[in-house]
Amino acid sequence: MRGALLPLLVLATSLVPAVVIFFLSEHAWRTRTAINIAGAVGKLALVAYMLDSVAAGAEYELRFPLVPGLDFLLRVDALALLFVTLSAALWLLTTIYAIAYLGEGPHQSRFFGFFSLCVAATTGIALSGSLITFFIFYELLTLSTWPLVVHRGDGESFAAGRKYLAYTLGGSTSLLLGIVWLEGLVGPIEFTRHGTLAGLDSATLGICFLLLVGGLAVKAAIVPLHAWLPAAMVAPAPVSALLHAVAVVKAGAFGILRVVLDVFGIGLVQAEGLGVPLAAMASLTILYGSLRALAQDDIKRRLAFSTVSQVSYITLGVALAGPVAAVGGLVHLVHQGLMKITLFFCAGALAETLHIHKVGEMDGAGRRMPLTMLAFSIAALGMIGVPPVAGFVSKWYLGVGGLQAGQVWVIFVLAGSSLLNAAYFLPLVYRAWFVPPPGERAGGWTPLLAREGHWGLVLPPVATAAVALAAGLFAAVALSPLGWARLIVARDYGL
Amino acid sequence: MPPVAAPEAGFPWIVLAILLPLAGMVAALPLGRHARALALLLIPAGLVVALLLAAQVWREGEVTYALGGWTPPLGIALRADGFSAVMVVTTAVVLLGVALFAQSSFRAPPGEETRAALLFWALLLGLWGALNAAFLGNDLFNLYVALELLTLAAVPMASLEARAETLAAALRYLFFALAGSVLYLLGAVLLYGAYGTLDITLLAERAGPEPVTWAAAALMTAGLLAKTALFPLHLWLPPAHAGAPAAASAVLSALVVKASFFLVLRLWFDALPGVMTAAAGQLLAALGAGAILFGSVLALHQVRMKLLVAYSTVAQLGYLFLMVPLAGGGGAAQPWDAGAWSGGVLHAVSHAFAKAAMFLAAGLFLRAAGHDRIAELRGMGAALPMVTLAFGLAGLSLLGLPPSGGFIAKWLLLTTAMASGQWWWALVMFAGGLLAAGYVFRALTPLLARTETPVLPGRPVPRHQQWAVLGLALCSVALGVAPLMPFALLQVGRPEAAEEGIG
Amino acid sequence: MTALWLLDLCLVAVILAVALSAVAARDLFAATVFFVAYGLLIALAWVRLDAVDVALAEAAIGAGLTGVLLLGVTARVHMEARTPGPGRGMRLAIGAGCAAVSVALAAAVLSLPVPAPSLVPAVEAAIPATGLGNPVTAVLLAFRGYDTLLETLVLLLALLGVWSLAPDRLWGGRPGLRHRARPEGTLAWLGRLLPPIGLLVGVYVFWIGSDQPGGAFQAGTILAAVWLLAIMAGLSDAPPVRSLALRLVLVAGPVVFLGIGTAGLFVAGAFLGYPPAAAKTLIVTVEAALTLSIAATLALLVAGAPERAP
Amino acid sequence: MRLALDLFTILCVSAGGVFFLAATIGMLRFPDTLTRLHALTKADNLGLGLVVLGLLPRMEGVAEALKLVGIWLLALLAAATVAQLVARAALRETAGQPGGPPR
Amino acid sequence: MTATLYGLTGAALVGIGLYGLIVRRHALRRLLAFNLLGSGVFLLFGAVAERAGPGGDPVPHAMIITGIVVALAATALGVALVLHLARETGRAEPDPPEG
Amino acid sequence: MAEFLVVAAAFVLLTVGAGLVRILHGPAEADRMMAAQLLGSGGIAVLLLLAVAMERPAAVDVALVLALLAAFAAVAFVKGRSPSGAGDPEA
Repeated sequence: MRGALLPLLVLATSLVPAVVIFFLSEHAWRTRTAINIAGAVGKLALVAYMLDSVAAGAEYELRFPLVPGLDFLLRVDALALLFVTLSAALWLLTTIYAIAYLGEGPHQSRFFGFFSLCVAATTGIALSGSLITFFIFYELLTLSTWPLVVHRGDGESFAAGRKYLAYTLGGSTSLLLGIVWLEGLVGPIEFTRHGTLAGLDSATLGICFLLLVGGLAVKAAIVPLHAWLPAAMVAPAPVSALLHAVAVVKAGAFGILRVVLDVFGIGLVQAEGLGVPLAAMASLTILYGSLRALAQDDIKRRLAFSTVSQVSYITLGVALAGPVAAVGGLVHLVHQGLMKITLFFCAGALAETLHIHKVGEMDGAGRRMPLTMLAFSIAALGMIGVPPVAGFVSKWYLGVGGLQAGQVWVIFVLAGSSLLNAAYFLPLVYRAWFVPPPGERAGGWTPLLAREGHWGLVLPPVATAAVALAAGLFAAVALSPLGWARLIVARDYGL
Repeated sequence: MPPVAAPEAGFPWIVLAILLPLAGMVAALPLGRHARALALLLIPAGLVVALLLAAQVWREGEVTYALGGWTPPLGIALRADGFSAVMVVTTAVVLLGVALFAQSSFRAPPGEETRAALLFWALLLGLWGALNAAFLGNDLFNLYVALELLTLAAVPMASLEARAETLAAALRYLFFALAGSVLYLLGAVLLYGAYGTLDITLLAERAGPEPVTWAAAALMTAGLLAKTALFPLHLWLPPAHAGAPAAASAVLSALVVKASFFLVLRLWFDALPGVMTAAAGQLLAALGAGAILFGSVLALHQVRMKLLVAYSTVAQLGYLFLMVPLAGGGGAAQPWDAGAWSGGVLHAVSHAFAKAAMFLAAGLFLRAAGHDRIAELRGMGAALPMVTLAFGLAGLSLLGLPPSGGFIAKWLLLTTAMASGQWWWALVMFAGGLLAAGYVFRALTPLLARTETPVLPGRPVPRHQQWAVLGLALCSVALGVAPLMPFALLQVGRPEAAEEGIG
Repeated sequence: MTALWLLDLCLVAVILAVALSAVAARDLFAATVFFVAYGLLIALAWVRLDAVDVALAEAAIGAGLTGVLLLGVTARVHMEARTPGPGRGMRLAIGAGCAAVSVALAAAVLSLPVPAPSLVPAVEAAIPATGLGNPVTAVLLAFRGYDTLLETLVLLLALLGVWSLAPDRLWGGRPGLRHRARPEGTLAWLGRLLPPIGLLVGVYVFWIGSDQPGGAFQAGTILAAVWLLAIMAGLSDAPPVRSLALRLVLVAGPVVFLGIGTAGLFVAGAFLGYPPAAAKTLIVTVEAALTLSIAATLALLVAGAPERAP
Repeated sequence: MRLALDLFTILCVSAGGVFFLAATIGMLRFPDTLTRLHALTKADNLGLGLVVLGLLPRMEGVAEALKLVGIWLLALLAAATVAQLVARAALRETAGQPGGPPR
Repeated sequence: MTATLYGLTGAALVGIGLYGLIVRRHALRRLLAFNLLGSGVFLLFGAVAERAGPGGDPVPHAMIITGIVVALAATALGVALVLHLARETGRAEPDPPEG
Repeated sequence: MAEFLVVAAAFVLLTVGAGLVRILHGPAEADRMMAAQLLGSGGIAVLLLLAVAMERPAAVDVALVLALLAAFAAVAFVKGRSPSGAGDPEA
């Protein structure tokens, strides 16, 4: 337990920019950008520093009593670092993207302030060492996301915002009730391996599990608690990226991971038979989300339902309660983030540069914006599970894990969802590359990059797509997402 | 029995805490147009005194002081325990914020004396003295006088604008307050008849569970509840608090209702610890629950911002009474009592900051827009970002969401509710939190709406007023980040019914 | 003595009848007059309860100030209530509830312990240190002086509250309307005759207060009443609210009280303490200042908010 | 001597009581406001005077006795002025009403 | 004996005053009722003091005087409020008109 | 003797108390006012009788105050009945 300040520092790299930005004038564009980028880079550097030592088995911990029985606890373990690394990296790219995307729009200080606050909350969620600390940041995330969802300030945004709040606050209530109940029985609950709840009776355990996971499932968009997510698509593209890849949905999934792995412990979940119903719900969500995605004409809505479906792979992984499946779930946390953010970046760029919003308008997009569409295609193929993109790795581990856990039906779920994934992603890719753009007969050859939009809209998706590809190609490397996920699971199972 | 002046160790900060504001009020009248300057001088000084008193309590434990050297039961004693110290400090901090806010709105033109400018500051000082007298008194009759002092300072504050509807509201407030203090006095009379003293410490030794004591406790509680505006005696509060000038509303809603709440706890936990029955505790909490649900639903339906904030006070006051059965009222000491006790008090404190900030913010919106109809405040968020932020932060505390004082308070109350097996109160708190989210966001939504043309405030809003609002809101949030010190201070002299600690 | 018992029964019966009438009378004016009569009867009750100090205060307030206050206002607020009160059934229910409260209180009264706990021995033991002969004054000014201090501030705050109702443009002006009466008329004659007598009685009540029933509050009330009479008779006018002299008179009592109280901190070792040697002198000084302030405050409270420009 | 004084007191006080009774009866039975006023102010002051007279010998000193007389004088003064003023008010109030003076 | 009688009277007055305070709508009537209620409380207190023996307990007496003066101050404020309310609105009741 | 005085006091009290019925009946406001005035004189008499009977000389002071202020309520009343509320009641 060394470097107690390090977790705080990681938190501060986004919290301090958030506070400072709030008080910046609307026109302080340069300062704002500098602070944003500096914070993001600083966080990445700190994370990189910690990766090495945590891999070697070290943990960082910061404990700060608020009132008796309520400690504020930050702890950096391998799982925390997995999530922090993902969000830190994606934050940097999203920031770059957002600066380009928003351009000269209004209320930028407010936007970036809450944006940084969201990331701070996500970091806090990742680093939380106890249920209550987790809850504190989880709520902070809810609240700091709302102004972003309603950023456009029109009626539709507020309707979406209302929906978002109604769902998430309902979820928090359930979560808090579960926490209060459990802590009333066993005292403060910290995320230590193999759970602490062994002494409780089955009924209480079941209800508390339902309350906790039910509360988290709202953010994780598990059916039937998912409806806020497609509605929130009215928000600007960087916010969508944040919601779907960096922060919100991930926070829910991560919370479920923590509850299953570190509060109850996989052993207890298995013994009490709590995993199978959860896995079933997750599977249902996977299929339902895919089916709904198929029916969407709006690209962003299609991506949104795709998220509903894809995030539940994570839940499915841990719910199956076997080590291999858990690796699949954990690694998908990262992989889904990388691929989905790529897709949203691209969708935003398409909308911004070519004003493409509908599936039908994709014709020839690949010729007009080749780099963007290349990134899009890689991510989409990854989502489908085509090797060697990262998505394949996740699905492979999930499938093997399902078999190992004796749940053969998982294979069918995976296969079915992959087919559906293909059904709703391939037409997009096909139209982009193989259908000529409407009415573009004349016009000579223009340089490749000049056809793309602002570089800030191109670089991030290309980068994430590259990383997604790399994560699949170099999955065997120790510090790859897969390697890291195996490390976590190995430690969790004491292997 | 000649004066048994047992000079207390250390300087009598406890006396000064009451004396300073009251002397200021007296001096304000002949000073006339300099009353504002006097108040602005005294309020920071009073904060220092309050902090010194708190430090004294922290170091030396409970502070008592026999006035005139006449010890109870013949004389009157002042007593400061952790709870009083926390309330005295809270009062001073809130007043500092309010004074900062009001120093430009209640300011006479040079060389002239105006009604509002003189009376606001004089009443504010009087109110402050009355609050401190109520927090520090240890004699039930003296507390009656302090309550009347409070009423007579608060009622004119509510009607300072002297419009027809504020006059009616103030009159209604006066009736409730007067009826409340008379009932309180009636109870005190019975106690004197039964035990020959009104000193709280002596009463605790003498009073036993007998019919007379129950009758007295019931009457006093009913009177105090009318003053606290606990459901269903809340009818006077919303019009009175919403009709006052912003600075006055802030003080009324944040502090004045807390004084009678404070006395309810003093009565049950300090004066008559052995008298309360479990059923009485549950009844109080049930009224609190009614207030939470009813007040929140009414707040949801308000069209005007200030009324919304006022109804939210009705709701938030309900939480305070949930602590009574949780903190061991009506039962033997339990390990969780300390948590509930602190939770309730922290709620009172954080609500004081949050509500003051909200009323001041609502006042600024009113000033900038010329009205406070929520639906028509569109775009105000862009015009007054700092105020909107403050409103949001204060709302955070009302919702009981982290990181805020409201969260810590609610957390303590929730865990104790579960630990004591009274899970139904936890459910009420959850429902209250959701309803609060409903009305807070209903107020925030139009503020953040984007308008075609940027909204410009009809009247400029001074920077220092915005800072005052934000400062108060931040206090309420800061309580969620660093509640340990107030928590520990609260344990000094905590009544026995709520002894032992959790965790 | 059974005769006294008879008298008590008569008095109680009349008091209850008058109180009931004051609540039940249809006519607002009748109710007010009943209330004035009630105040007088209660003063009798105080004598019967061996509380002559209280009887004096009640007589001065009930017969003097409340009458002026309420009868004056009934003329200006003559409209009837427009909202209907609760219906018959509701009234019955409320009545039953109130009766229940009374019965419970009666039971509580009957169950009070015998012998009654009291502070009489404590007061007797402590009173020599004050040099006073009237225990009530000793309680008011010494043992529970803090209550009294707060009470004078209550009066002051109430006055500020009344003043706060003045329209802004009339701030600083004189309270109430200018009273007129023909100089040779009965009223003016009364106004010239009574105040000197009232002043005399007031000073007398103040002076005997340290040893016999009487004191600052009673004296102050009497003085306030005669001042009001002089105002009503058109012989003097209420001073303008902005007058510094008036304000100094208003705060004189609290200031002297606070000053001597604070001095006690250094001389007697406690706030509001008196060194035994000088106790009586100091108390009488405080009382004198209080009498003056109370008189001015009460009179202006009744006179109302400024209504005439300064 | 003592018996005579007692007798004097009893006599005077009883007479006073009778006058109070008379005043009340007048108050309740007389037909209109002005005659009622008439009955009242005369009878009750006489009653009070007789009571004072009856109590005079029981006073401890001259000062006390003077105080008693003073009280009676004050009451007389009040009654006289009140009668005047109230009569005028009654006149104004009942003017034009049936049974009252012409307007 | 006397003490008990007046104590009971005080109790009855409290009930009467309370009834008037709740049932009456006119603000002045309410103020009257409040004063009746208050004086019932004081009478009760006086009865308590009387039980202490001949001369009574001076401490309650002092408190009653304080209470009476406080009630007068509050009544004066109430009257002033009623007066201004009536002048502003032509109504003498604080409750909002029904319907 | 004391017994007699107390009985007399009770008699006077009952008598003037009965007169209060006039407040209820009116009809003129002046009538109501007069009934209160009657109670004033009666009350003074009762106080004096009691002061002697109970041997409480201080009660005489109460009577003194009552006598001094006896006219006040009536003055306020007639003042209120003057046209402006503050004018000459004898006009």
